[in-house]
Amino acid sequence: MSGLEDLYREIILDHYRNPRNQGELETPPAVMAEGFNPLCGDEVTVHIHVEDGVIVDMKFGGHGCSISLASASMMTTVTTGKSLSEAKDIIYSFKQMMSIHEGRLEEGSEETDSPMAGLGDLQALQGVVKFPVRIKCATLGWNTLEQCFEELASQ
Amino acid sequence: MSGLEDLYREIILDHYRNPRNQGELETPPAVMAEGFNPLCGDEVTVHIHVEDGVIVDMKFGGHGCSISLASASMMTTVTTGKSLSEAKDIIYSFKQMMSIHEGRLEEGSEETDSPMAGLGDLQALQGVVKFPVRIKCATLGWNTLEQCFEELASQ
Amino acid sequence: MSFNVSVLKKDFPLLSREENGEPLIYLDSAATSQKPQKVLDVIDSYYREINANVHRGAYRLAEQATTAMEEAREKVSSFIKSDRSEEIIFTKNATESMNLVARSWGESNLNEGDVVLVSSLEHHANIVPWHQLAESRGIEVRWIPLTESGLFDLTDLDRLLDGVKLVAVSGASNVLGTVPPVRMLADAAHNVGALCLVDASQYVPHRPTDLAELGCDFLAFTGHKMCGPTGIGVLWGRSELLESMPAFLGGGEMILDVTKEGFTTNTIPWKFEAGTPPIAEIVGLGAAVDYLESVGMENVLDHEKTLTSYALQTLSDRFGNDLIIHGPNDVSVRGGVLSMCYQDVHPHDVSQILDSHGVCVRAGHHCAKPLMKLLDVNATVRASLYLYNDESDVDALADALEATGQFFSP
Amino acid sequence: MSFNVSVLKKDFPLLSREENGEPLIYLDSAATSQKPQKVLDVIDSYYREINANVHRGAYRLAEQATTAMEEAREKVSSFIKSDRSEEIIFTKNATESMNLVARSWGESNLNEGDVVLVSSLEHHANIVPWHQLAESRGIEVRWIPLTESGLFDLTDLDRLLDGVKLVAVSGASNVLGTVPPVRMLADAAHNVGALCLVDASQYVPHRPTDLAELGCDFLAFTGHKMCGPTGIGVLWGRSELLESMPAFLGGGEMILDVTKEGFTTNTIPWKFEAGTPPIAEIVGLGAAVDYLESVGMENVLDHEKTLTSYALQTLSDRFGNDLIIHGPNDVSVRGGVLSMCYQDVHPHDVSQILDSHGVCVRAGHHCAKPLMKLLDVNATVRASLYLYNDESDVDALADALEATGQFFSP
Ligand SMILES: Cc1ncc(COP(=O)(O)O)c(C=O)c1O
Ligand SMILES: Cc1ncc(COP(=O)(O)O)c(C=O)c1O
Repeated sequence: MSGLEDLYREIILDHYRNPRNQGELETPPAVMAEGFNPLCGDEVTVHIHVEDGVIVDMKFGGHGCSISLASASMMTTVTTGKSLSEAKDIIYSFKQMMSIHEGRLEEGSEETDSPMAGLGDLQALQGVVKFPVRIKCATLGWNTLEQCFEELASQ
Repeated sequence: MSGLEDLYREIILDHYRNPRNQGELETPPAVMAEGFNPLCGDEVTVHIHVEDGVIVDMKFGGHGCSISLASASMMTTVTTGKSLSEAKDIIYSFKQMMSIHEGRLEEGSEETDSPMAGLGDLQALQGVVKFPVRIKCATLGWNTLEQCFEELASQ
Repeated sequence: MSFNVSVLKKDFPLLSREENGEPLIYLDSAATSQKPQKVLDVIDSYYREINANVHRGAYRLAEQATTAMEEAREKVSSFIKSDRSEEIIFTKNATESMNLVARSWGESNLNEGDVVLVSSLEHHANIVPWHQLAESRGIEVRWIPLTESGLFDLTDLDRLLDGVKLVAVSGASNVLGTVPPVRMLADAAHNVGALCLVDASQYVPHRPTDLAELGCDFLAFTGHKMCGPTGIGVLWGRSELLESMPAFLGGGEMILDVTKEGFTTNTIPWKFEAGTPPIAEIVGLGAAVDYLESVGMENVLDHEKTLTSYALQTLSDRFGNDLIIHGPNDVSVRGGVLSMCYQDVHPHDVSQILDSHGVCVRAGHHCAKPLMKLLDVNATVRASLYLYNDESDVDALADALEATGQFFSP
Repeated sequence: MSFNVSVLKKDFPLLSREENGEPLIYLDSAATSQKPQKVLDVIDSYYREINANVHRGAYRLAEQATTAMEEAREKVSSFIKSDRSEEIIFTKNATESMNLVARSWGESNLNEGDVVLVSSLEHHANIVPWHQLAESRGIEVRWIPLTESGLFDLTDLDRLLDGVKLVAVSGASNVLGTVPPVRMLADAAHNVGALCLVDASQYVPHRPTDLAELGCDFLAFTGHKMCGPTGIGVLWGRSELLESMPAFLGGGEMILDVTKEGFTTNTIPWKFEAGTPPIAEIVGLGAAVDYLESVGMENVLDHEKTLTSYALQTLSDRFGNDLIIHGPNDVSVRGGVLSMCYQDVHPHDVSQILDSHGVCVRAGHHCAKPLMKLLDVNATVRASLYLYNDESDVDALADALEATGQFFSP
C-alpha cells in the first residue's frame, strides 16, 4: 500500500465522508465560480460572501474524487472568517506546498519556516505531492476560489 | 570491394564510356518519350522510328549514372531491328531479371529457362539486383522505351 | 504455437516487474500495450546495425534500412490482408491517420451541408477532425445512437444516412468494448454513395483483420496498442482513393519534383509520408506483427473472449449491484474492455487504491466525452485485457476492488 | 568532459561495425546521425520499466511515463535556452513542425498576395508547405538569391521584404553548409511586421542554440539528426503566438472538452499534440540532449570547424580542380557539410565506389531541387561530419575518392 496512507490521511477521509460547508449561497450578494478539471471531468463550484473585505460565508459544490472534495471542504473551514488578504496568503502557502518536489518534502518537513507552517489541518494534504496526477484534484477548489476573487475584483 | 565487379562489369563500363546510338531522331516520323528518376534527378530521352511494326532506328539521350546510361545504350543495340512484339518480349525478360531476388539469383543462374536466357550482353546487368537502389537506374531507359510504345499506340 | 499465457507473459519484460514486492498486474492495454522483448531487440539492433536514412542513399547501410522499412510495410499489409502494400501509409498514430483522411479526402470532397456519420461511442480522434471540418467547411456531424446495452441503434439507419458522404465508426470501442457491425455499415454507406472509414485502433490488435470482410474504404490503427512502439500509426486506404487524394503534409519524400514555381507529388504510399519517416518505429511495428502472427490472431481473439467472459462472470458474482459494468454482456459483440463504476467511489480513487495493490487500470473519460455524457458519468474505471492477461489478473482486480470498497466504507 | 573523438566514437555502437572486414566510415550525419548507446539504453529501459500511456493515468506507471516525457520537454527547452517549456511542441519530425506552422499559423494569417520569403537553398520541407499555401490561398513564395559562394545575397533585401508576412529560412544548409545571418533576417522581418521561422534541422544538432540570440519566432528541428531516435521532431514557438493559433491535428490530448456540438482546445503545448505522443521517442530525445550536453555544444562546434577546415584543405590539396566543393570556403559561416562533384563521374557512381570502401556518403538532390537547379547539377555527392568523425574519416574519404577516379578512368 505504498504511500497510500500518506494520500488518504484520516482527516481527509473524514472531510470526504462528512463534507463541511457543502451547498450554495445566494448571488448577489455572494459571488460564485466554477472550476473544471479536464483530466477527469470533475467540476466544482465555490460561492463566497464577502463583507468589508472579510469572507463571511463560503460554500462549495459539484462532484469530484475524495481528494478534490476533501480539499475543497478543508479550504472552506480554513478560509471562512478570514480577510481577503489573509485568504490569499493561505492559498499561496497551500499552492507552495503542492509544488514542493517529493524529494524536498522529506527533508524539509521539519523546518518551521516551511510553507506548510500555519496550514494546520491542511498539512494532511501534503502527501498528495507524491501522486502528481492528484495535485490537480487537490488544487481544483482553490483555483476556483481564486476565480471568485477575480470575479469580485471585476465588479 | 564487395560485389562491385558484379555491378560494374567490363561490358557495362564499355557502354558507359562509349555509348551506342546516342542522340535524337526527327519527330515525326519518329516518336519520343522522356523518362525521369525522381530519386537522383536523372533524365533520359528515347527516340524510336518504327516502320511496318519494326523498330528501324533508336536513339537515346539525357544524363545519368553509368548504370542508367550503359543500360540504355545496351537496350538500343539489342532492340533496334526487332519487331515491336519481339522488343516487348525483351523488355519483359529484362524486367523479370531486374526483379529476381538476390538470393534466387545465385541458385537460378544455371537454368536455361531462366528469364536471363536469350538476353545476351544484357545479362551483364544482372548484378544490379544486388544493389536495389540502382535497379531504378538500370530500368530507366527501358521504362522510357515503353512510354514510346504507348505514344505510338495512341497515335 | 499453442497458446500458453504463462509462457507468453515472459515475453514481456515489463510484466515481470514488481511494484513494492508485489507483481505488477497490467490491465490498461486499451491505452497502450506492453512490448515483447523481440520487438525491443529488433528496434535496438536496427539502431546498432543498420541505422541510416531511407531511400535515396546508395550505400549498403541506407539500402538495408530502406529494405527493413519496406519489408515492414509488406508485413503490415499482409497482416490486414491487403494485397497492395502501397496502400499502407505510415503515420505517427491513429489520430494522424484520421486527420489525414479528414484533411486530404475531406477537404477535397466535403462541402457545406455534407454529412459525416459517426457513432455516439467514438474516441475523440474520430470526432474532433470532423468538428474541425464542421468549423472550416460547414459540414454536419451526425451521431448514430446507442441502445441501452451500448450497441449501435440502427433502427433509423435510412434516415441517418440521408446526405451522408462518410460513415466513420470504431471497429471496436475503447470504452464499452462494443464491436459494431462494420460490414453492414460499410455496405449501407456504399449504397448511398458514401465511403466508410473504420477506426480500428481497438480492432486490429485484438482479432484477425480481413479488409475484404470489413468492406471499408479507410482503416486507421496505431502501433503502440498492438505490441509495437510508440510514434507509429497506419492508414490503409483503397489505392484508387489514395491516388485521387491531394497530398497532406508537404516536404521531402512526398514529391517527384520541386521547382521555385511548384511541386508534383510522388506515387502512393510516399505521397503521404512527408519527411524522414519513423523508421525504427516502422521496423518495430513489423516485428510486432511477426510476434502477433507467431501467436496467431485467432488464438488472441479466443483467449480474450474466454477471459472476458470469466471477468464479466467473476465481477458480477462478487460485486453484484455494487459494480456497474457498461457495455454489452455478450462476448460475441464485445472486446475485452471493462468500463466500471464501483459503488459511489470516484474512479480516480478506485484506480488509486487498485494501483496500491499493483493493479494498473485507467480512470477517466477515455477520450470519449460524448459517450460519458450519454452514460451520465464523468469518468469510469476501465480495465482492459490483452493476450498476456489471465484469470489470475482478473482475480487480482476483483480482490483489489474489494479492498477499495473496504477502504472507503465508513 | 574533454573532447576526445576516439573515446567518444566508442559511445556509438554502429560506428564499430565492420563492413567486409573494413571499418565503417559514416559520413552521412546530415541525413541522420548515429545514436549513442546511452540513448538506446534509455529507450529500452523506458519500454521495459515504465511504458504506459501518458497523462490521465492515475497509476504509478502512467505517472512515471508522464514525468519522463515532461522532463524530456524541460531538457529540450533548456537545450535551446527557452525559459518556457510549454513552448516546446513535439511533432514527428521537422517536416511536420513546419507544416504545423504553415497550416495553423499560415491558414489563419496569410491571404492572397501575402508573401513568404524563403531562400534558394531551402530543404523541400521548408518549400512545399508554402507551395501548398500558394495553391490553396494564393500566397506568393519569394526567393532570396545566393551569391557565387553560396551565401545569401541580401543586397536587395528591402525590395525582397516588400509584402512579406513570414521569413522562413534554414539555420544551416544541408547542402552547402551555409549558416545564414538569422538574427539579421529576424530583425529585418520584425521591422516590416513579419515573423521569422528558422528551419534549424542542421543547426541545433551542431552548435549551441540560444533563442534570444537567434531572435526568431518559430524554430523547427528533428530528433534523428541530433543523436536521438527517429519519429520525433520539435517545434518551438513564442507562447503568445502558439496561444493565438488554432489547433492543427484534432483528437485526444489536444482538447479541454468535446461535446456532440464541438470542442474546446487545451492549453499549449498539448493543444498541438493530438493523440498518443511518441513517448519513447520523446524520452529518447531527452537522453540525446543529455548526451550532447555532456559533450558540450561548444566543443561540438569547435571540433566540427577544425575538422571541416581539415577536410576542405585535404580535398583541395589532393584533388585540385578535379573536385568541386560547393558552398562557402570560410568555416566561420558554414557547417561540416561537403557537397561535391568529382570529375564527370555521376554522384551515384561515386557513392557506390565509396561505399565499397566502407565510406557512407549520400548522392542525390538532398531534398533541395531548386538549389540543384541553381548549381546546374542534378545531384551532388555529400559527405557530412559530426562529433564522432575525425581526420582519419576524412582521409578515408579522400583515399576512396582517389580509387573512384582510378576505377572510372578509361
Ligand atoms: C535543412 C533540413 N530541413 C528539414 C529537414 C527535414 O527533416 P525531417 O526529414 O526529419 O523532417 C532536413 C533533413 O532531412 C534538413 O536537412
Ligand atoms: C478507439 C480509439 N481510436 C483512436 C485512438 C487514438 O490512438 P492514438 O492515440 O495512438 O492516435 C485510440 C487510443 O487512444 C482508441 O482507443
